[in-house]
Amino acid sequence: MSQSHNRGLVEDFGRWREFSAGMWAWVFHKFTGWVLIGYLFTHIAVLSSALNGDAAYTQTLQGLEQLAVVRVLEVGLLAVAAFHILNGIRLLFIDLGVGTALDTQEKSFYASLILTGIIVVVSVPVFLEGL
Amino acid sequence: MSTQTPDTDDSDPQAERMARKDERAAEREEAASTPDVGDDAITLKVFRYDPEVADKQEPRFDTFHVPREPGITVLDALIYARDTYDSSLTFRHSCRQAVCGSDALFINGSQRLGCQTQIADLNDSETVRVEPLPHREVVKDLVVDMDHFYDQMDAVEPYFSPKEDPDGEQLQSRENREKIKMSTRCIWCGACMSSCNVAAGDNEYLGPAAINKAYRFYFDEREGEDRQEERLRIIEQEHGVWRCQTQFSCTTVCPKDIPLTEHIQELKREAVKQNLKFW
Amino acid sequence: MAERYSSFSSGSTRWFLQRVTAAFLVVTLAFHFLLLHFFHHAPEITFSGSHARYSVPAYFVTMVLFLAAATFHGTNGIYNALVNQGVTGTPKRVAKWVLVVAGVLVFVQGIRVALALTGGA
Amino acid sequence: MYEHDVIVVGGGGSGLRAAIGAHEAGADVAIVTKLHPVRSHTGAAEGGINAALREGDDWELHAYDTVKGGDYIVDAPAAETLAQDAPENVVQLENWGMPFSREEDGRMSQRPFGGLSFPRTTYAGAETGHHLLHTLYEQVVKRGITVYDEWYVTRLAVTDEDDPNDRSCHGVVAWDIQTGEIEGFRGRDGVVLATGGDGQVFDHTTNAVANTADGVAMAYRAGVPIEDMEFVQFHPTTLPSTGVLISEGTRGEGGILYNGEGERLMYEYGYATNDGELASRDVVARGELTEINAGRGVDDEYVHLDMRHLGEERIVDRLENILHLAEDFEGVDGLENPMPVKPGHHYEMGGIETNENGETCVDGLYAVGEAACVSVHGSNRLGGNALPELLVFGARAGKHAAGEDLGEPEIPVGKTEGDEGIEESDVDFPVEPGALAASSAVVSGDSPEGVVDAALEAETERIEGLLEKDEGVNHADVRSKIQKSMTDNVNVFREEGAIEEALETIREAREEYEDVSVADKSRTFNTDLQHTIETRNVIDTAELIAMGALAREEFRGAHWRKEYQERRDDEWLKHTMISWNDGTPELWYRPALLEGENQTYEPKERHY
Ligand SMILES: Cc1cc2nc3c(=O)[nH]c(=O)nc-3n(C[C@H](O)[C@H](O)[C@H](O)COP(=O)(O)OP(=O)(O)OC[C@H]3O[C@@H](n4cnc5c(N)ncnc54)[C@H](O)[C@@H]3O)c2cc1C
Ligand code: HEM
Ligand code: SF4
Ligand code: F3S
Ligand code: FES
Repeated sequence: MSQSHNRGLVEDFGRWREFSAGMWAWVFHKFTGWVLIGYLFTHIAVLSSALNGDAAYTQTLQGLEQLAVVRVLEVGLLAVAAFHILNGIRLLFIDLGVGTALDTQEKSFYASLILTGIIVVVSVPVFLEGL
Repeated sequence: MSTQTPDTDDSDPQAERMARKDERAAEREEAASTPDVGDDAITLKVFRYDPEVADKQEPRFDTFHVPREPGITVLDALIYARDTYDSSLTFRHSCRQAVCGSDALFINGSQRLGCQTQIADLNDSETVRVEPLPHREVVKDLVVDMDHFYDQMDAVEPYFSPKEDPDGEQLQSRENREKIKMSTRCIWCGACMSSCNVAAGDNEYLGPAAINKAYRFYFDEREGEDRQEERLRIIEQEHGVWRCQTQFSCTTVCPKDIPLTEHIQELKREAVKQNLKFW
Repeated sequence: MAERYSSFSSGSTRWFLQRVTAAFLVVTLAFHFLLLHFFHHAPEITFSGSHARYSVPAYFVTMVLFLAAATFHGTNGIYNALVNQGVTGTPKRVAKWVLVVAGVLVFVQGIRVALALTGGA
Repeated sequence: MYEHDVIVVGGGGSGLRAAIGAHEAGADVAIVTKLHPVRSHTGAAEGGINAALREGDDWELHAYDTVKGGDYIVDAPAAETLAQDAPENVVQLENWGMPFSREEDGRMSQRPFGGLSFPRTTYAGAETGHHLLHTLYEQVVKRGITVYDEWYVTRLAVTDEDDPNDRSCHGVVAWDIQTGEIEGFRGRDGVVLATGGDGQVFDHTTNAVANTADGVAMAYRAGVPIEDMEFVQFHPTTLPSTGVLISEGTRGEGGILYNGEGERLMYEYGYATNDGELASRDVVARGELTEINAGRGVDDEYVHLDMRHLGEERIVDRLENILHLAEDFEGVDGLENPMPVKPGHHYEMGGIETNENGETCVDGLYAVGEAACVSVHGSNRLGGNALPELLVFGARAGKHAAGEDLGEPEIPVGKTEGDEGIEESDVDFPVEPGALAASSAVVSGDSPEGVVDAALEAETERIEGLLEKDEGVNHADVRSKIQKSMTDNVNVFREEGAIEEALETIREAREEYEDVSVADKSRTFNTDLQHTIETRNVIDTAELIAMGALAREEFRGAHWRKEYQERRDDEWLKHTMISWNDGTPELWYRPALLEGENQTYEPKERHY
């Protein structure tokens, strides 16, 4: 079939509107996973200031915490982590064969979304405190 | 046998009924043909491509107007468009009853069988957008190359093969048949494969249909345990079950309602269980 | 297509470990967040505070395991994502070793940080 | 040119079984099929497979039911072979892993079916055909049999001796639908036609769009006699809007038919007194249509089939597929409401004349399945008898083609002047049937390869011709004209004038077809071209049916004639045969063989 036509990635457009819950869960889980591993690397890098002595460590951390962007990013990180955890738990159950029915898995995905939302909203004051 | 005679007197009830029927059909036809784009016509947007026809080499969408009949399916609409407007409109179809698996298409953004999809049931039943299955090469119009799908099916040794030839009728418990029942319903339509993003990315991934086929034999108690191990070996290869990310797209689109994700997950657990045993 | 594999390259081990680490991470990550954002507040973190915590052996061990689990889970997750995207052959081998090396580096660096936090002051 | 020992045309149940049979007998076999095998219409069969498997049943009862059901123009040797070989073939399927429904004790389930004296219909839910087709295809994959899928066979490579009995078949010409390439296929030991039914002759059918009787028409034009085509089965329970079948299993399990007035019609109006809904299909179909015609139908169109009283559990267990079909294709929930049903074209009892080994009169040419007529169904097929036919005669033909000795056949094939019982028909047709000008699809060649090459050349010319022609008639118009006329005139109830009208319409269609053109000029996946070629086959097949129907002046089985309200055994215990005869069809008769192994099947009145 040398003559056949490959639509490449274009064919995915127009599809996202029809994504099923499981698809969204997959997209979000992927995204959050990458953010988390990215953060892990950054985090260790930042903490490495400890190797330069205690003052450097304390300064670096507190200095960063002074910045509003960092605080906001931290809220984002919380959101990401919360979703990854909750959806991760959902996936673990699915791996165990619990809640694999189509409608159950949809509901559990929505539940993890909503819970993530609640956790984030509730935590915002804590994170932004003292700015 | 005389009871088999319908009223044989001069009036011909069959002819009369036929006449009434023709009248009704004519009325419907009339209603449909007055302004072609009548309020109630369905707008069908169809993907067109043909490597040999100059103005189709660059894919495009053609629009057809199809009269809305009660219960009209996407396949009916395509047939109407082909037979009325453009006989070169090309798509696979055969059984019209969701058993041959020929007409899995991408309809309004989702994989569906044309013959099983009533236009009235679509979210947007005014405009129906029909494309060939995504993530497959297009041969022409709505026809895609299915070879890769068939190759993946072949890869799981999709045939019953007990260690020894059975001697006469084998017994199978009702529970066991029930267990594999859903998995045996696959009609090889390819909708699941097309909907799975992992399969789209990883060409070697066996894909939900093939894994489901493996499931069908793995759990068939008639095959025997030795075979189970060999089957496990096939599906737990790197591009086997592990690639599944539980997207559930396959399960969502399967026209035969096969719980594909569940089947794949069950096999993952089987594989882990087996390997834990060896440790 | 159905390439035969030796049981060493079985995906089942990595798949299983991904789940095991995930289960472990649920606890540790939640603990980590609660401790350092809600119980102690992040802006108030100081070296001495960290030092105090790391001096508790159980905490130290937990954090090292947390790091190990997260590193494996994260790098393995990325590797899977790449394979799922159809990366094969040399790029795949390269990705694998880059991830292994990156993972080891992060882990070693993390241990050094932890040791610094434990000893130090 | 592709070469194999045995070429099987068609990947449905019969073709797959034939290929496996030939492979078992050691041949290098290839399947050439216009649909991928798993897309074949065998997959639509719902009800089950008849086989005398159990205590209390035996093959003789099965054979007897078959002959009686066929209203006595069944050839006894064929019916007996069917009944004898069916059990081992069904067990064979089971051994190949087919997921049959099971009894409590783990054995295969069987259920009652219309016209059977014992519940011997072995089934797998209400999707028996699907499982059968897939199981057979799995075995084909296992054996590594070559499959050329989406290759359309357009012609047989048959030699051109004057007497069809002297001709031989060396292969076929096929065209790769995906690329448009035309190729010759040589079958060194034989060609097996397994091309399935002819539903596209009618407009309301349970058959697939691909069921265009290609094999029948190709064999016909190559000189093979076509048998008993007027016997077309109309199934009593098809969904009114699409023709989708509601399996006889529904009635087998206890489903009841009601007319528009809520009466249990089969009893109320005496269409069948003993068996009610489970009377033979022709009886039930006529009963329904009589009700509808008498104004006692629903919406002048259909009657109701009710299974609600069976209870959800039993329905889901045994007829789940029916629930889906009624829901998807008619929007009716079978658990809540009765389902609308009406008679629709279902099955062609007739076909290419063969003997018990699947051989036709042309050397090396075999036919099996619905395309063939070994004559086990006579004038009316019993439900559940087609699937065992595919298996039994498919396997036999495959093995025979591969050179296995199956003994002397008892059924004669081909028209041999002066043979016992053969007689000419003297029926007058209103118009000349057959080709407009002398034509015949045979070729000469000095070697088998030469014959295939000559056929390839002739066919290439025909196809190029179709593609080159610029303006003309669209095949779809011709086809729908045939379908409408056949449905109006040669349906469940037939009368002389109407059949004649159909023949006239067919003649007109033939003339229009002369001017047919293919709008799509592309070589890639040209379904326009495919359907155009198929339409010619539909025309020939429609004519075969109408000719046989006009000539047969009696009421037998599925063939009802207004002018002749009874079975006329003294004159009509014979098979209708039509030979192409270079475009001027000849209609003749061959007596039915009622002499069985241990008994003679004496025609008795059929009542249910
Ligand atoms: C809805 C339905 C339900 C039924 N239920 C039952 C039942 O319960 N029990 C029972 O016994 N019978 C049943 N039957 C009848 C039985 O299923 C069919 O008679 C039988 O399956 C026909 O099989 P086949 O192999 O002859 O043809 P098919 O399965 O139709 O196969 C024909 C094959 O030939 C190929 N072909 C055709 N033309 C060409 C060409 N020109 N070139 C190349 N290839 C070609 C096609 O691709 C296809 O693969 C049912 C039939 C229908 C329609
Ligand atoms: C806290 C509890 C966590 C749980 C329950 C969890 C669960 C999971 C699970 C089950 C997967 C596998 C998804 C699949 O293969 O289908 C996964 C993937 C992943 N996880 Fe986690 N995880 C957790 C924490 C983390 C952390 C801390 C990181 C970062 C270091 C991380 C990074 C990733 C990455 C990168 C992936 C791969 C994503 C992809 O497929 O692209 N996870 N997680
Ligand atoms: S599993 Fe479902 S979607 Fe996939 S091929 Fe089979 S029937 Fe189609
Ligand atoms: S869509 Fe793909 S990721 Fe798994 S659940 Fe289905 S195979
Ligand atoms: S036409 Fe056969 S599945 Fe739709």
